Amino acid sequence: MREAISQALWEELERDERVFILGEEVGVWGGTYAVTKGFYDHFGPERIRDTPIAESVIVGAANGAAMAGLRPVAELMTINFAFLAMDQIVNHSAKLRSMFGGQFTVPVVIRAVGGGGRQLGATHSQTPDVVFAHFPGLKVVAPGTPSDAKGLLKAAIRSDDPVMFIEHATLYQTRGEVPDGEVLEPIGVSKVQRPGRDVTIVTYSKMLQLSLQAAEQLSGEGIEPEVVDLRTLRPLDMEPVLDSFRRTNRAVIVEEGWRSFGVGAEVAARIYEEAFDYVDAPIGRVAQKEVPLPYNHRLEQAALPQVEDIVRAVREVL
Amino acid sequence: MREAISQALWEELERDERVFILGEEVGVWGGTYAVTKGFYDHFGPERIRDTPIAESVIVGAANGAAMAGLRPVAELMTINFAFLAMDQIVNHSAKLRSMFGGQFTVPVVIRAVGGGGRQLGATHSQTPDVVFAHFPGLKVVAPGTPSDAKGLLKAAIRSDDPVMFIEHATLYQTRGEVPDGEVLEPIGVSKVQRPGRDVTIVTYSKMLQLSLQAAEQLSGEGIEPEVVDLRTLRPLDMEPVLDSFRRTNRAVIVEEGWRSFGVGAEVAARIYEEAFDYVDAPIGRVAQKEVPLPYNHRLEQAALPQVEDIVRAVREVL
Amino acid sequence: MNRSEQLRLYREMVLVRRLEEAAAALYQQGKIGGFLHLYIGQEAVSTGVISARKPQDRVITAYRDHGVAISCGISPEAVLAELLGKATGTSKGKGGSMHLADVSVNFWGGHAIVGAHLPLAAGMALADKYRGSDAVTLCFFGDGATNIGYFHEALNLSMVWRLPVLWICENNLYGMGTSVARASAVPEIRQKADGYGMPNSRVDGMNVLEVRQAAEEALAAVRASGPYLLEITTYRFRGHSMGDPERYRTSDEVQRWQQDDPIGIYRTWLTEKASVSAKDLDKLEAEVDQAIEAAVRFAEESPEPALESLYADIYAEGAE
Amino acid sequence: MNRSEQLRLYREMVLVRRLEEAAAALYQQGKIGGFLHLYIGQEAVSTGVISARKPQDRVITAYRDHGVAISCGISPEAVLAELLGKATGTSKGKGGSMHLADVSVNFWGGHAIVGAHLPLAAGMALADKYRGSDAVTLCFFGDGATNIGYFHEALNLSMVWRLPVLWICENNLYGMGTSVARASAVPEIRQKADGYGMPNSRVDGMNVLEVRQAAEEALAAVRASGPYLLEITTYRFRGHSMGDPERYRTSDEVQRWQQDDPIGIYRTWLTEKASVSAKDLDKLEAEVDQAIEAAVRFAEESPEPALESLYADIYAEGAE
Ligand SMILES: Cc1ncc(C[n+]2csc(CCOP(=O)(O)OP(=O)(O)O)c2C)c(N)n1
Ligand SMILES: Cc1ncc(C[n+]2csc(CCOP(=O)(O)OP(=O)(O)O)c2C)c(N)n1
Ligand SMILES: [Mg+2]
Ligand SMILES: [Mg+2]
Repeated sequence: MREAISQALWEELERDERVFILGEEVGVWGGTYAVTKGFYDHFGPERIRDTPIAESVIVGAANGAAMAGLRPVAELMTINFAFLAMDQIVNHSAKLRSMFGGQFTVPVVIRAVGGGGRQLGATHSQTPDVVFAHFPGLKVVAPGTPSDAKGLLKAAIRSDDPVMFIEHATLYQTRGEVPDGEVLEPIGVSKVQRPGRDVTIVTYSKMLQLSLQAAEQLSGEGIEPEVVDLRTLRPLDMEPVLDSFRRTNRAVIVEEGWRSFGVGAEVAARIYEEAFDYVDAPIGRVAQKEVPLPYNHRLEQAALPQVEDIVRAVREVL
Repeated sequence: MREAISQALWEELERDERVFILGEEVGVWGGTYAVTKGFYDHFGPERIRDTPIAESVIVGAANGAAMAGLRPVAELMTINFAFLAMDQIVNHSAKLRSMFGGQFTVPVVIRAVGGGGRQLGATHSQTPDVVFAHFPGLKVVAPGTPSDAKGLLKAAIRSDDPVMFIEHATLYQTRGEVPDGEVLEPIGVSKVQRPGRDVTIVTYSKMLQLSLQAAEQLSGEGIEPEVVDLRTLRPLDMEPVLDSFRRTNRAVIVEEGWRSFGVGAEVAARIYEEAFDYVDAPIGRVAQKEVPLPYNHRLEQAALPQVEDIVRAVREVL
Repeated sequence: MNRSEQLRLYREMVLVRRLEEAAAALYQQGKIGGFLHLYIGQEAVSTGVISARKPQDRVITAYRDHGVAISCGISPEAVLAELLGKATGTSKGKGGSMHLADVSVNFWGGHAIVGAHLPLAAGMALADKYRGSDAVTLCFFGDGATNIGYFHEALNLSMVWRLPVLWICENNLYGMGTSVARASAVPEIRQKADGYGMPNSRVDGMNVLEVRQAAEEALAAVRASGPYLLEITTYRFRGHSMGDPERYRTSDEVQRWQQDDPIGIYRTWLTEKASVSAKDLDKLEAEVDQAIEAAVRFAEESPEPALESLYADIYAEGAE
Repeated sequence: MNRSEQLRLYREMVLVRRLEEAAAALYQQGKIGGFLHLYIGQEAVSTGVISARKPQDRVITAYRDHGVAISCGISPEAVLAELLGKATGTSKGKGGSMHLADVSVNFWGGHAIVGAHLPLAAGMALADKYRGSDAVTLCFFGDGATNIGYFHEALNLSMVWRLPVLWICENNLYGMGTSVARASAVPEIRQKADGYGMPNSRVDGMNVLEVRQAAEEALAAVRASGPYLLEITTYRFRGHSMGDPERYRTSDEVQRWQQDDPIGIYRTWLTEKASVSAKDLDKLEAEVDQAIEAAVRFAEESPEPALESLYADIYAEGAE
């Protein structure tokens, strides 16, 4: 997935002069996750801008540059640091347009790497995607496959709206078909990543991969889950979820973040609201245990959703 | 409610030398909402500390003072500014204890005034309570009556855990019985504020008042809603909600914040999970329209939940 | 400065004063909601500084934005209509007093979160530099805003990247009820520039001519070599916003400052040093009174935004 | 400084060096997860500064915290056990390398969010002042941390409230791959103190004796009159963390600095100026090697935290 994201950035930088990247270590270092490796030498310091460690001016300057007609891609080294830029993201990126009656356009992309599982401790391992999805005015994208990552990032850069683009650190190694060149995926469209008939697994980002593994395992037992990937959390496209659910009448929602007030709650509530008569069993939720993630490997893994948790949850709703 | 909160603060300051208040305009000005009027003259500048406009050091210094054994009450002039202190709240107040294996105790109270309806514009009118409730390590309290405000604030100040205490700006005028002196309400306990039998209305904070009005109106038509006040969003006490729901089999959840990924989604999901066999109709959600709140009065009111919306939602689930 | 320009500045200051007085009256009548922060006493700042900008120079400020809006060339009609939340307001009634803006005159808002617009200014300046334009971004903020992290991050970045920003601190001695002495480690805001090795100066904000000249010099410095911090000392004659108990200052202090009324000072200069007749100035003031009356009428008679506009202008593409 | 204290400082620096080498090896063996930031090259800073503190003085730092932890008196056993995520670690295996702490020796952590612990330091100092104690809070942070808003808000507040904090910047020339010149508006961090009117000084962090003396003077200044910014120039001989490609600096540069090895410099001083025999120092180093070996064994043999501890220590009262 790393290459897919690099390609998307590279191609958009080549395509549109107004596109530039700013963030910590995006230039000389080549990106903490090597996503922008080689960019600095090719595009130069004006377009690949290393910044001081100052998240609120990184996002704030990106907002300002976007208002003035550029198309900044601001990189937050991890989504955990987005909390230092929270006011710029939720009070400015999200509101500058409507608050001034539509005078301002803020085509900013905020790339943020999130997720747990690397023993980075409680402040560096969060998956708080839902928090950003709560704010109207933002678009929140979180791809689960390399080709979606490429297509959605290119779409995000071309979008005239502010997009929070959430990547998962442990997905960079993920391999997958990526069509070269012009790959564009629409923002705000969920997608069936695995057809099935017995149960609908709704998920996104890293958990898509675990859900697909769980589906394979279940398929061995003759259970065929359909896996729907949300891909975008705001706007949330429920149609493919509902279509699937009306056929399976059972669902499990899988997210990496904490369960309470998480993504699964909204998805479940909407399924009940919009497909009440199709519900055959309580909808299951698989999510992170409600604890700040510990450093210790065993404890951290015990807190994170595992394939077995998904398998078990599916069995429970059947 | 203003007096109830003032009393709670005053009494705790008198009771415990370690308690002090810091924030913008809490001293000489007497509190932007006059909550700490007269405190500065009585308790002096050491205990009623006016700060520069710098939310992250207000909460951060409060965290540090709490670690060192004091019991700070940090006031954020409005909850909208909590986004400038977000890292201190969710990465520090919430995590300092567990991340260091329980060595630190962080008895901080963060008072924040929230809510819309006063034509303050999109950045100054938010009700983002759910965002804070998502983080384990925090306790999030949001009272809806004066006596609860007093009892819960006193409990929050005495609690050894970090408490985000959310007040609603348009509730300060609310009148209500407040027992003098030692009023203590337990954090993490929901409460039936109006007994009923036909439908369960689950709500909290300002929306409790509107829900009670809606209930009165419905009662006139022979419909008797039971109104359950969550009072605390984390930890979320579902028992009184479930007890009520098992009797009424119908529920409407009312919150002031945005609907998507809001409080109502979690409450609805838990009711379905824990009382599935008692569900007679889809659970209703009443919430804010998904727009940054506009300044214009009519538009703002159109976006905020109204008594009629609650009445309509109740009729729909019956 | 020629005679007509001299008179234009005077007219502008009087226009802002009358506009604010009209706004205060409309607020008392309950026609304006939310917060209302008046610019009375600070008129020489926006008038003097902005008279020195070129058309391509961007302007951005905080929520105390009526004077800056007028100085940028927004009509009193559009300002008052926004204050009344009307569809004809600068922001279609969605922003209110704190969120005036008009891109067509290069005024990028009114922003209500203290300090948050400083990074926006840095970003706009970056865009101009990126495109090779010689435009400068003029960023106004208060003394209270210099203690928040945004100030530090934005000023530091502006130096590291040599961004064409003129940082303008309107030091009116208080952030709400907190005096500079109680909130800032240094008594003069300009001293903070030393921490960034940034050129700076301090000027009397009650004298529009001195303000204008200081702004001209500062703008030249920015165009030549990058960011500059201009501290302008001034005073707000009214409370922080409507309904300020003003426990933090004495009426004596306020009265002493009112003797330095920027309009009075400039009027004296015009009559004594520029041989403008008092009669001409009175006539001009009478015209301004009429203009404001007309603007109030326009605002009051303007339509409310349609209910459907609730969902308008949130996203550029698609909606939810 | 008497002989035994002179040797104690030497032993401490060597202990930190060996500890870090052991940690690097354990990381290579895959026994340490997450990020590992080594202190090698900076030993004279924590050793010199903390040797000047009184027991009641609090210490807090960022994630590059092993040296500071050892200097505060935490055992290598407890440090290495934490790095291995064991129940016997300083933080019961919940914090890891970046989150060492031990309240019993007044060490308040290891904090991984750049700049976030500066407000915590201000708050702890406030608590001491509030109680009338004469304790000082020593707050260590990197050069890169001085460009973030936290630094500004915390230093300003510390001056306004005259808090007993010694702000200590470990300027190792880089924040990850970004040099001070590319991230900071001023070349010397101490210059930032001017923006707060804060007394300050700059000292060579490769010379433990100079560091110790500068710290003694700075601590006296804080106890006498409030906050002080001490800049200590140093250099990390290893990458920012394990697996740093180090594209941002040349090996020449690293080698030049390694000639200023703080341990080597001090060893020379001890043998040439303090007539300590090389034999004694070698003996002492051998003891340290054994101490570290024992500590590694302890850490490796220590038990993992029990799975039930997952829900422990999140709240002081009740759980969810
Ligand atoms: C981040 C933030 N904190 C607090 C407030 C509340 N507030 C609005 S104006 C103000 C005072 C600002 O003072 P100053 O910067 O000097 O501007 P002035 O009002 O004097 O023009 C405060 C504290 C806010 N709007 N934003
Ligand atoms: C708010 C925040 N932004 C970014 C990071 C990622 N990060 C970790 S260390 C570091 C560099 C800090 O440099 P410096 O303060 O000089 O300390 P040093 O590593 O040199 O000791 C960065 C950018 C972080 N941990 N927190
Ligand atoms: Mg001011
Ligand atoms: Mg450094």
